[in-house]
Amino acid sequence: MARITLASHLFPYTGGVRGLELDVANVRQMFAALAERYPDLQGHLENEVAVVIDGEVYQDALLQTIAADSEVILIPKIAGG
Amino acid sequence: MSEMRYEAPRTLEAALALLAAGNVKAKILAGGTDLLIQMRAGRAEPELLVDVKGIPELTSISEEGGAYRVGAAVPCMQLIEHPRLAMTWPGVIDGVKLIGSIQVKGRATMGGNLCNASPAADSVPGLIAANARASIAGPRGRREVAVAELAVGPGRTALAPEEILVSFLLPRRPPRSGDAYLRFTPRTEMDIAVVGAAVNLTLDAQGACSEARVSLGAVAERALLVPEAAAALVGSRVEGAALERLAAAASAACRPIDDKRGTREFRIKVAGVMARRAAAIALERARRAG
Amino acid sequence: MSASTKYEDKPLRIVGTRPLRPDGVDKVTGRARYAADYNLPGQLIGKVLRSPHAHARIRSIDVSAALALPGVKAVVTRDDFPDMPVEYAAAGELTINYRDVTRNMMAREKVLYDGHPVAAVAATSESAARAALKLIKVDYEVLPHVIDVREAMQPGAPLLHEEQYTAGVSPRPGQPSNIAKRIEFKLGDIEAGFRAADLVIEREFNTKPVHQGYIEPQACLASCTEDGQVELWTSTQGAFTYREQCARVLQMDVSRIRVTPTEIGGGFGGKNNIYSEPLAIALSRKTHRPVKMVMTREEVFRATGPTSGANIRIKMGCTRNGRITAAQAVLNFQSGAFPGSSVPMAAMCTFTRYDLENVHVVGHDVTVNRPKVAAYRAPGAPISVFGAESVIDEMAKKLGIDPIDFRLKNAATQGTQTYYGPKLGVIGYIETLERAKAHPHYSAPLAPGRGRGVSSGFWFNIGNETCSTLNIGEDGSVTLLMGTVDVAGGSRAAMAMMVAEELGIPMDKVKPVVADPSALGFNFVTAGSRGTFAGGMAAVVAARDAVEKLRRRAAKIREVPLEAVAWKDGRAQPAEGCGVQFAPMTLAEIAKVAGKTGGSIAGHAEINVQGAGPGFGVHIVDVDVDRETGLVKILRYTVLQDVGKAVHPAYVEGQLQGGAVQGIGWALNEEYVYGADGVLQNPGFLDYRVPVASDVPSIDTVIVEVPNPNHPYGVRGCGEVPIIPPMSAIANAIESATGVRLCDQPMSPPRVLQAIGKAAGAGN
Amino acid sequence: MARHHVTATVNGEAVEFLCETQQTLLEVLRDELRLTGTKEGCGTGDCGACSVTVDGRLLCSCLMLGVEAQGKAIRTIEGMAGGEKLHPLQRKFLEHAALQCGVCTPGILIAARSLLESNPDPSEAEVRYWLAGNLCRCTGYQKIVEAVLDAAREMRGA
Repeated sequence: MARITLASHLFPYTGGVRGLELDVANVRQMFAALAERYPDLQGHLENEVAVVIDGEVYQDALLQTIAADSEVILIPKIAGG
Repeated sequence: MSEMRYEAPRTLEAALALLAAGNVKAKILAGGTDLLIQMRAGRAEPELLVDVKGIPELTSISEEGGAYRVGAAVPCMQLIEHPRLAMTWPGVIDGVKLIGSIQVKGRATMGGNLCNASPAADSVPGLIAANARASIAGPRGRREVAVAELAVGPGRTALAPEEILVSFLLPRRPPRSGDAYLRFTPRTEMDIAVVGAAVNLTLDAQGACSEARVSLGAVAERALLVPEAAAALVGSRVEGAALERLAAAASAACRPIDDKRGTREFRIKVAGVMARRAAAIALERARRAG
Repeated sequence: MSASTKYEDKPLRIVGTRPLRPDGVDKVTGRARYAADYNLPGQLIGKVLRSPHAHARIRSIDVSAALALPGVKAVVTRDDFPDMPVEYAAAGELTINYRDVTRNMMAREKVLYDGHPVAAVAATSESAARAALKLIKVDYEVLPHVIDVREAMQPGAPLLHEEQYTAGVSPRPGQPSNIAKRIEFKLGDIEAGFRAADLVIEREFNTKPVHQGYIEPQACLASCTEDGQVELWTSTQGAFTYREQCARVLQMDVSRIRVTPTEIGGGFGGKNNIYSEPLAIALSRKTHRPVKMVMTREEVFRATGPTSGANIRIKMGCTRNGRITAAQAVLNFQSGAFPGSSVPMAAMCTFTRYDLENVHVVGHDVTVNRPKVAAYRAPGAPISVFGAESVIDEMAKKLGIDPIDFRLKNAATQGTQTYYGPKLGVIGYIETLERAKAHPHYSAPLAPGRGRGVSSGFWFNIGNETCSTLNIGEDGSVTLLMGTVDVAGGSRAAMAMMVAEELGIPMDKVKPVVADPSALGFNFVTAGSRGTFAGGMAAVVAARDAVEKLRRRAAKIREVPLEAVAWKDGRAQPAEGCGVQFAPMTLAEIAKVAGKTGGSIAGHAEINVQGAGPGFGVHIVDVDVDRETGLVKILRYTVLQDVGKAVHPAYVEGQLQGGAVQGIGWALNEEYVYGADGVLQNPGFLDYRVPVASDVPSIDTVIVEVPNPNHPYGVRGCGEVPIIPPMSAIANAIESATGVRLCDQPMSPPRVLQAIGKAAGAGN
Repeated sequence: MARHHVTATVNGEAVEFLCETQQTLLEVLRDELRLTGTKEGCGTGDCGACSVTVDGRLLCSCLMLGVEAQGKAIRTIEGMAGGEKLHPLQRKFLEHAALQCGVCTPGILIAARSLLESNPDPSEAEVRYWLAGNLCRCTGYQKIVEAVLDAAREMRGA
């Protein structure tokens, strides 16, 4: 099970839940599992978050592998000027 | 859309005739650096432009027994480059140098600066402090007016619509005279004066101030002549307490507004500072002119 | 050929040198064509009617008189564009919402700011178009407006969006609010952190919106045929995102819009989003004539950009030894007329430079009656860092600790846990601080009355979707098609250099071309300092793909196994120790016979670049403060920054210098000034005071190179960090000179004079 | 609409054009003569991107009417390079990386040439003040100033 941590800006959509363990193989599966568990999160995943997997930041990488022992953190998506 | 006419008369008479011709909304075009912006923004919609740059009297500089007759449409860069004008009237040229960029000064004129009647016009306090007189031509002939009396309020002058500002007379200077103009702007260049101060003074043989004129810009609806500030200098050595009295009198004369360029409080305070600093420069110049 | 794009430390021929930029001669001779330089036969001129009100309901729009004017060919209003539902998409800064995009380009129910488009006309001349605007009758019901962010947050403030409920709070609020969103980041226990502190400092800061100030106003030319094919020439940082946005708001297929990104006259984040483009297309669709729309400078100020103004509160605690125990921030950011400010990024950047245990940052995204904000170079970070680095300076001074030492005591390094999520990878903050401390500027004597300040900044840098194609010409010269617009930093040069390095050929054999979106797969906007990092990554991947194909072709031609062919020094040659001999083939030799040996050769990259390396910068500034006028003069300025690797050091220096001077302008004089009527007072370069050449000294630069392990040449990106530290560095320098701390930007003469006066008064 | 018939020279070549009274010289250069190297950044004389010389005088072409150009000698960026050779200022701008987006560059080059024609050996401060009418938002001015000083050195033969 990968350990998923939500950045605090997402807590309101999970009823305050900050982290959980999920059995998912990639980012897309993780988004689906999260959205199923917390419907309010739905609109805030694909376009609003970047995903940190084992320390590396990924943006728009739905098929990026998540290993069984991965540490995953959801953070706001980053852009710039 | 009404059509805009353009005329470039070669004589003053022809220009006056165009202005006298009737009911058209006419504008005099000299450097155009204010007028073209106003036209573009729709704030000026003239039906006739009278370009006066082809009229010799408006575009020449001549010396008349120590005095200078300066055409109202001489571009600033030409005034700056004049070999003697800046030596005699450095304070007037200080102001001219601060009108916009080199590019703008390539076109802009003192006549336009005065007739546009911005309270912040940079060349006007220097002219007022110099006691310059403006020569005006109209349908009923010529008249001469002190520059201080020409600008009436923001965008308004004492010129009649059919009159043309022809030239400025910068009087002959007594020995030991110096003048200076300083302005405050947040940037070094390319700004409109938040406050401007011109000081023109003459020293007696002992180095005391025998005559002075002080003018402030951007602190009222028009550039002000401030006799109280000048009085603070006369009889003094333009030092210490006299400079403080000058600063206080300058600040006291201000009646500015709060706007995007500066607050009322700031303008009042800094007007005194600018007057004091301009006086110090004028003093230095007067001593050198010894 | 390694498939890895990880950093390799290897000898370099071209990367790191200073060749001339490929776009240079065009730019010094006037040939370079910017958007307003394009013209088509029969083109019409388009002009926009803009709201004179800050906030009003549109009761009706009557365009009949305008349409009747000779020369006027078409008018468009809200009725010509479909309404769009809430739908999010990525754009330069944050996600955009198409419901808002379609309302920002043309007001629907209400106008929400002075300058908001209400109608657009196309006419045969500029004067006819202007005259037509005056004939459009708009019936407005003027509504109360709100400009200030704190006022907008109050209950009972005029509401911009009646259906906007603050997101990010639970339970969902019962009342609508101008606060569009609340975000929060937490690490550790903030209260415990303050309890552990020997010194706690709390201060409030206010900043005004500032504009990107690119010298080229937005301009575009659109041509739509009778069968709905569109060509669009426009000044943009992202031809693909412009195409996508235009297609969405006009309900067209992206493939039917061909966008040519013209030479761009500056963007800095301000050209990430569409403004007039869909209006020009709609007008051309009505008239089937090309329509050219060029904004005036006044329109640029009233209706594009700027970045947020903000009200922020920073509270920090540290031990007497200078170790930070707690860092707290509340950031209230104006987003303009529609939600979506840079507050999330500002929140993440506020304290990320430091290794902290206890952090709490709350941000609010607040709608006000101003133009919708756009990204501006490290969006948001300069604002929150102004506060944080000012408080850090104050802590260091109170404790008598050197400000660089104070930062070193707390500096983030590899493995530091950030409060927004990831642990930091290989970074060069400590190296940069140490270089700053050792710099002669830092120890130079300072004349009495003058002040010195330091500050530092962090920016993430980004990768994202990037595609590139490398075509090998029949003579062996190479064309690189890049989809990341060269926003002027010199990325065409940098990419040509990396490609030449990869292929082993001279740089002048590589011609970089910014391609239109029909030539390549999707490219995200050039933003987030991604041009040379991500675009460069795609160029390298495409070059390596081409090399692989060149090897295969050489093996085929020479009839040797693929493994026997190595690519070295621009040639296919026998691999070391492979035991096979053959005559080497240069790239040109392969190219010459390519057509007859299987077809021409091209390399491709269609990737989503990950692995951006954060950048850190440290600035040192000396100032003189005129105590009688409040005028601050910048005497000396030094920028030090870890850029990973400077592909072209001169262009990196240009980024560091340009960013610093924009930051100086922001610090000292730039601001949007609104009247009580909600109308912008200074929409021009005369009264919106960007620095001129005589306002600034030489900007000294020190390039620090701690390679990004995730880029083949170690590139991090460098464009954004340099605008972050100036505001706080200058505030710290003013404090050092006068003992007075400025917490309001701009630190313009009236403010500085007032602060000095107040301090003197308090001292009496 | 009655239009003015104007004859002038641009970069030494005789030109004639028709213009309305309110058309600026900048509009004439760009829209009538298709010389788009001269740029509009503000239209109010505040940015210098439209700098040209008229009878040797540096000015903003947005602040002069086309009709005023009658009989005048206008020089624009298109005439700066002589035949195959770049002007030393153009070359130094390339060598010093003194340009980024390049939209201010034509105006700055014209202004810098005008400076060196009147003052072949300017100080750094003189360069900065002379160029104060030309805004550049990309470079922070430093490399521009360096390039102008270096070009001046070369042109003096120093």
